[in-house]
Amino acid sequence: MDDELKGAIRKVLPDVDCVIGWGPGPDPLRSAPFFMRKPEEVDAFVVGPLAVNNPAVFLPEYKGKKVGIVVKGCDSRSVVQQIAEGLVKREEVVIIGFPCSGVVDIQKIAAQLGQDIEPGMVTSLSISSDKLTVNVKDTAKTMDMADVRADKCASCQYPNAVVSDEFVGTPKEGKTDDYADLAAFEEKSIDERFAFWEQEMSRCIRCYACRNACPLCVCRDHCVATSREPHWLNQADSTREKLFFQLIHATHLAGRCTGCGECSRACPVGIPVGLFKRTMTRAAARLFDYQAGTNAETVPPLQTFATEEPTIKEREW
Amino acid sequence: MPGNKFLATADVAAWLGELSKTMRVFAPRNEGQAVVYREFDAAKGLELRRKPTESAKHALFPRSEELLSFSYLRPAFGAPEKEGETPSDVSQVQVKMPVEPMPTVVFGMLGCDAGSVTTFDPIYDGSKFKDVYYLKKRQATVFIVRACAEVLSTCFCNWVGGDPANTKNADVLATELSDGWLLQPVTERGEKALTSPLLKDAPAASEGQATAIHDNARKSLGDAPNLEGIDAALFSLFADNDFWQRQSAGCLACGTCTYLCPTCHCFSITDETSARNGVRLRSWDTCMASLYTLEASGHNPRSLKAARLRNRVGHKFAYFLRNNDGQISCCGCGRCIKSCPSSVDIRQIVKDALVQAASIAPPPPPQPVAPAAASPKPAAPVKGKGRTKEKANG
Amino acid sequence: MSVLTGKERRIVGFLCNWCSYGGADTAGVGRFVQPTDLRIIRVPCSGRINPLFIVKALLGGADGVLVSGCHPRDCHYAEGNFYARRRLEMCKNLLPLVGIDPKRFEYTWVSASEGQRWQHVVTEFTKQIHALPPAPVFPESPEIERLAACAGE
Amino acid sequence: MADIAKIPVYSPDMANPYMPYVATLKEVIRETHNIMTFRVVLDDAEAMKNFRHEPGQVGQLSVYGVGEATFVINSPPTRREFIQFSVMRAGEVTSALHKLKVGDKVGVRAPLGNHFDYNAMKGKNILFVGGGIGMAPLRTLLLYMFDNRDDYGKISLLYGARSPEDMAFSYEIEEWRKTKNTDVVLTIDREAEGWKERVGLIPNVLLEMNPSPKDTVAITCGPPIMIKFTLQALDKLKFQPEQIFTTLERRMKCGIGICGRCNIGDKYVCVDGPVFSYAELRGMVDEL
Amino acid sequence: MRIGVFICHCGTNIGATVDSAGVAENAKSLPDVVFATDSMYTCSEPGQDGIIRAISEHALDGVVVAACSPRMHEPTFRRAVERAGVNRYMFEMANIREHVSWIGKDKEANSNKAFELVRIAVEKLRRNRPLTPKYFPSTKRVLVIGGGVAGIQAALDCADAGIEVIMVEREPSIGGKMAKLDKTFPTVDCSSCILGPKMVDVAQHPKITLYACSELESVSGFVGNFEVVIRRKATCVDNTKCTGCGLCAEKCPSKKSFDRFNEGVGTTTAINIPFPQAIPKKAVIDKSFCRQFVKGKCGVCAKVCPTGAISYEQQDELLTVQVGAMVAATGYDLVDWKVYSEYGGGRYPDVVTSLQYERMMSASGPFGGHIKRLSDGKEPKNVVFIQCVGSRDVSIGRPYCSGFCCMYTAKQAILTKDHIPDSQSYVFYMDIRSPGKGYDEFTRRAQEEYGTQYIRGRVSLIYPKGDRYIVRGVDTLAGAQVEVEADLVVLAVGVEAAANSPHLAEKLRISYDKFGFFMESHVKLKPIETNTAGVFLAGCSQGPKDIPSSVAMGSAAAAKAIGLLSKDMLESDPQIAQVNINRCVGCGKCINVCPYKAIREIDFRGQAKAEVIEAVCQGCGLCNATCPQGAVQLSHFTDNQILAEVEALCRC
Repeated sequence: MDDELKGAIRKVLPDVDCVIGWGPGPDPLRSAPFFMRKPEEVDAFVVGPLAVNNPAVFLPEYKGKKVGIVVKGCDSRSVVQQIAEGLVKREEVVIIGFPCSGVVDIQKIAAQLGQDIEPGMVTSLSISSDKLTVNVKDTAKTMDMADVRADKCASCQYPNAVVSDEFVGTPKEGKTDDYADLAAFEEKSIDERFAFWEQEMSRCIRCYACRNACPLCVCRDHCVATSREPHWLNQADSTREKLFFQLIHATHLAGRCTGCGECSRACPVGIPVGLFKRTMTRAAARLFDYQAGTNAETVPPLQTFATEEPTIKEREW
Repeated sequence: MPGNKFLATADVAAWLGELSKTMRVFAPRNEGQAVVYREFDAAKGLELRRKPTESAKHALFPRSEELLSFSYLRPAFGAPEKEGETPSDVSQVQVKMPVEPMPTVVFGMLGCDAGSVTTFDPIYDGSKFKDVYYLKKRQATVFIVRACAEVLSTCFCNWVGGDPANTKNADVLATELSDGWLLQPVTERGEKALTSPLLKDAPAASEGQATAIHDNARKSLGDAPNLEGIDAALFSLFADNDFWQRQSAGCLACGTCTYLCPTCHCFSITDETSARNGVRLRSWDTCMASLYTLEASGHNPRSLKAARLRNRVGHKFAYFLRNNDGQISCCGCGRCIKSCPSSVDIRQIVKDALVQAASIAPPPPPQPVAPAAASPKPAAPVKGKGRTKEKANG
Repeated sequence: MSVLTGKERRIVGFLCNWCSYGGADTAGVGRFVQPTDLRIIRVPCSGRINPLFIVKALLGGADGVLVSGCHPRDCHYAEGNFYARRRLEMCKNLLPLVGIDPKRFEYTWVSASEGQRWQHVVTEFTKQIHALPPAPVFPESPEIERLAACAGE
Repeated sequence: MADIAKIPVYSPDMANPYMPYVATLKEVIRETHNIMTFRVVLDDAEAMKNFRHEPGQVGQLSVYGVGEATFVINSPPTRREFIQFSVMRAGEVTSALHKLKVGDKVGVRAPLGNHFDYNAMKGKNILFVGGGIGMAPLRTLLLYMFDNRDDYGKISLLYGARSPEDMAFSYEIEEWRKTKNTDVVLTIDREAEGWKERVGLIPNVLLEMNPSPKDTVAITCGPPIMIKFTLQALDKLKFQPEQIFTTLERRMKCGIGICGRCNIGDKYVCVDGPVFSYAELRGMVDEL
Repeated sequence: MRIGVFICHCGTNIGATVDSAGVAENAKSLPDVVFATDSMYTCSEPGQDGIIRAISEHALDGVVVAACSPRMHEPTFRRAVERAGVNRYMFEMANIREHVSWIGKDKEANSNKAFELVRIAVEKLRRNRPLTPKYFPSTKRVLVIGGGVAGIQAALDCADAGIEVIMVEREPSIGGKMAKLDKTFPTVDCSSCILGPKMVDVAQHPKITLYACSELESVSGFVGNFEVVIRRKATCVDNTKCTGCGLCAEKCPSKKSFDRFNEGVGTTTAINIPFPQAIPKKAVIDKSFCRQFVKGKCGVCAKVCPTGAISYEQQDELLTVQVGAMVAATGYDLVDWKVYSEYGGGRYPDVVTSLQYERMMSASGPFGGHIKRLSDGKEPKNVVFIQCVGSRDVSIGRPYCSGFCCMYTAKQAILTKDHIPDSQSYVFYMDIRSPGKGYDEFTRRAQEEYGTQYIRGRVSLIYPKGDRYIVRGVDTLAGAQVEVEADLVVLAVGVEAAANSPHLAEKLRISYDKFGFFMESHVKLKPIETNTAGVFLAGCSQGPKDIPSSVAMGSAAAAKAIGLLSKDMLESDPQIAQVNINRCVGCGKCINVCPYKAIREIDFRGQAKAEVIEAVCQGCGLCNATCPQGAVQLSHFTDNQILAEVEALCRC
């Protein structure tokens, strides 16, 4: 499939400023976003379980230019949502899709490696359809793909690009999303949840990688996180302010999040910030039967309304 | 060596517990999927093998701290006022300094983390201005550096004059041996810190064992490339927008690199108030954020992330050198690479810059010119391989 | 000078100017006795209410937040409360995740003529908040915490 | 070259350079619809007595509770009874300053930064090019030179603003014009009723004026975009980079070379500037 | 800032349960407060003077008054501070009466709460900015919705003042309920004789355009510049051609059509002119009875029409008009009395409504002024009137008094005697409410001169007995059950808001109560205004009222509209949204949600940005709550202001 995809990229290349995909990363376990301008650069294109990043995050930067983008199913939803919200123009993007079998979660690989081996010690790796083998120094360690695949992939409904101009490969069957992750979290009592976040957020360094990795954060340089007018947050290092930022992000993404999971992945200190958005996504699905990023013609549910809302069960007084 | 101590693995927690009775003890521990420096809590464990996700700089340079506090005083109500005069109840403000820092020990920080203080000192302990908040903490903090037995693929301290067993700025060097820790005092302050009865005199052979571990780590770092002329190269590429745009294409402009970086030392100052009271806070800031340079008028000298990445790399590998006798302000810990959500690799940028600069006709390097009035220091030429030197004058 | 210790809880109300604020006025005019805990912040429309105001209040130590607007279809601004309904409902879904009891936040519709309904809503909601323990407070940084000392003394 | 040791440096208490002097607002002058001039006096009488600054140096003014911002001290060094700042309303701090009343308290950290080397300019012709609030730092030097008029050659001033209403210090301009061997050219961006002076953007008017670079020092200050184009115009007029000086503004926080944000390449505006020769900035104009 | 705080006692209204002086003393601790005091009646002249004096003495630039509801006196105090040279938006009110002193007796808790309300007012005020209104031109045209007597009066008064009027009437003719009445109380003069000329005036007035058979489709815009879409329903008759000759109705073969005007008393033709004095006097086809539509063929009227005015293909027409103000005068409808099974629930032909009875008595009605029973055409001798059918009845959700039934029942009893001198009328009543000029005398006359028997009590059952009806009730004064044999029973059916009133209210963006009556701005002081500027109320749309009150209210609404439009320029409320162009990223979310289309996208140096159209923005703040980066801020209710209020409440 790699070669077919490379062919598709080369085909698209003459019409676009660049094609965004994945290329070699700084270590064997990671790829990096890759911006291909010349045909010879396409050789280094990487796809597969290491194609973790969501390239859609870069698209709005290229507004006014035509670009190509290689997308996993989840990435394509971000693109669709960007189009729906006018952040990206459909005619300015050439979408190359392929059937995705899931990507790895480096933290899960770390867990498999055990306490004494860090992912940074891995010298090389090989991947077969359901196994991943890493070499650390002179020893090899093989793990089941299922054990290291990102959580979002386990409930992936759209393994194929939702919209594409070029599609390479045979579409895959999607799974259903039963929000098992939320259900698991909700085993905790209200007080336990409070304590959980108090602990987790105390680690936050306010780097805003979660925000900047989000393909649907539109404000970018004008985020309220650091503004004084409006002054929602102070800059003191407190869990309250840090948690509040997560709630801002979740609120702003309510009904818009496409579930790419980049916020959680980007977090350098491993805070599961995706849970906030997942909660909003589930609510949007239940209340408004809305799934962001599946149809560029729809309006996000919080930017519209219905005069009757049968699914909203208001409190009786 | 006399003064070397041995701490049995089983006694580590007890010793830290003992220290924390009189001092603030920072030590790395696992939290979630990260390794972070926290105040020591025996119940929450220690992590002395994996590399800490964050640097230990917050021991000296907290994420936020109070610079001063103030209160607007209640006006004197009912004070008689003369006709036609400005009312006498004008605002009165009272300004206070914050509290003194606690004596602190950072246990188990990495060599690169300690090396980074070399970047902080000339800035915060400058010839003109002294940052008292930093200095007081600096004076009150003992660094116990843990030598690296393993290195990661993102480690490159040897490129920038660092070492897996770096002792620069360290007070004690700690090396994990098979059954415990060899603690080698580096400074007098370090020696004084090693007085607990839990610490035994180290067996003679331990020093050799430690050296072997150090050498092994050094070896696994591989060879460092020659970074000579990197500052000139970066200056010559200052206006090469295409170069910087390519380098920054994948950058998300978040603050992960700078906040995890042991040498990044920029901050913002903001006032927060409640009713009549307020504080002036200093908090970490990042040059990767657009807001960092955004002016009130809306003008932004570094509005593009390309310019901001240029500034980060430039600061570490060119600007700081010019003002600080060739000192590179990167300690090679590799955190910015390891934790970058977009896998931006500063090593690659530096290497590319050297190649790119060599490929274009070398422009006249910016000459030290007659400054308008007074440039505090003439730009110093880069010396050697950017290896760290003792601070020139202090 | 804080909320009366042991007697009151901190309850913040956001009321639209046209309906619910008027309803609360009508309740006053009718001398419909209510608990004293609630403090009302007047906004032009329930659509003006950013759900984050609610979150901010609840994270900051409010024990309860009550939002009230015009009845659906009666919005002075035609559509504001329709948007508000969706946003507030989403907000209600978010709170429990963070460890904030969703019972701490309610929204409802009270028209300017419904003084009695307002009395009922306030009384019920205040009861509901009193039935819960005081709200947990997410820690502020110590620097900011010091500011929280009561005004100016 | 100026003697480094003689540059006055802010030192209310060398123990803590972040701690401002508490000062009182003594006079407020409305210059234009968005520019106000503030005259402040340090509450510590001793500090006020000892306060000295050089033309071009800046200070950090703070409104406690809102924050600090940097402004040039634009009272001439010879005036010792107050410290003057002219402030254009743009952001949070400047808006808060504009709301202050006489008698209100502010924080002052001054003087900071370097200054114009007026000694090195002696005997030369001086060309000032000021745009909008950028006139404030130039004015300090201008007044200094007027006080020592015979030390300098011809003084030309090109001062531009958006409109006549935006022209600060308008009440002084006639005085300036009357000073011997001094040329004042005023310009506004667009035609306005009753305006009898030049109309046009500063760099264009500068080219029309066609000043000779011979024995001349050009000093410019204004909004970044104006500085950029003025530098280009001076280039065209064959001014050498060493003949051109500018004084820069930048988003600053600490003002003492620590917080990091005001750098242009390896130069920190707060400690290496705000006065720079074009020669020092060449190649980095992009970051102005 | 220099803030002054004034705590009102409002006599004992506040002072009895709030320690106003204590609150004032505490207020001195609040930031920027340099003056605080309490006063007995802050809104009174000395009270206002006190504020003005304090502003000058203490150089105040902001004022907080803690008193009654801002909905009551905010404008008063704003004017006061403005007189003292302070911008009127540098003023805040804390509502310590309606929201504090009147709803609790605990003085400690009240005083504490009052202080906190003052605290949030101060914190908000500290972030207020002076605002200045903008001025914009208005359309000098008034829309009157409803052509009953209230609407007619409003229209004529406006038109006489030289303002163009557009009148929209749902029915084929104006005249409303009054046109159906036989005589009016208490003078017993002929209803159509006094209303008719006014209807003609409407038709003939050069400034009035009348659209009958029309309804309001939608409203957009705002005070001074409403854009109204009117739906002109197809009547199948071209009004420009129809002369009202009535030939079509004469020839129409469908003679069993429901007669709406006559309240179903008798029948009419499928094409008809509702009544001889109808304005406009144009024929209308009732499609549900017209053979052309029911059976698909007929065409008689088209054939006989001398002017060829019949057009079966006619479609509804939408018409857009610009108006500056609107008067809602949509009147009332009768409560559905058929829910009362004890009155037969509609099964007994000789149990009729009061309005039907009007038509039965009317000389121009179907019986030509001879009262006869619907069942057998016999003249009734015993007539029983039952009052409060659907009024003052909590069990059917109509707890209010319909106001004028007592009077018309008396009138109908009198008229019955006039029509049928040997008849006997009985009135079952709960109370007799006759508080108008000459009203009580009138009800007495019904009893004393006309021998009407008033029985205080409710009727529990009506049942037929032979060709008569037994009306069983209680005489609560006598404490005995009574039964009256009746030939005819007339129900004084209560009134409710005209059908679809809530729907119209939604279009007009005004409030309505749970019975559908439109809400006035203030029960006592602003009975004509609504909460939507430029929309005024007249007649029964606001609540039950009799003819003189309706006429008075019509004139009042006209006065309000004339007053509004007499100014060349209208002042806009400056509490509108503003875009910080430096923060705006042009994502367009605000544009999506704005209910007024008051935000547009502009190009600013090559970037998309939002821009508020100031004259269109109504200040709801929806955009502000939508903008993720807070680039749009609603002046006077900015994020920072509300956040400061929240913080003030949480941090204390």
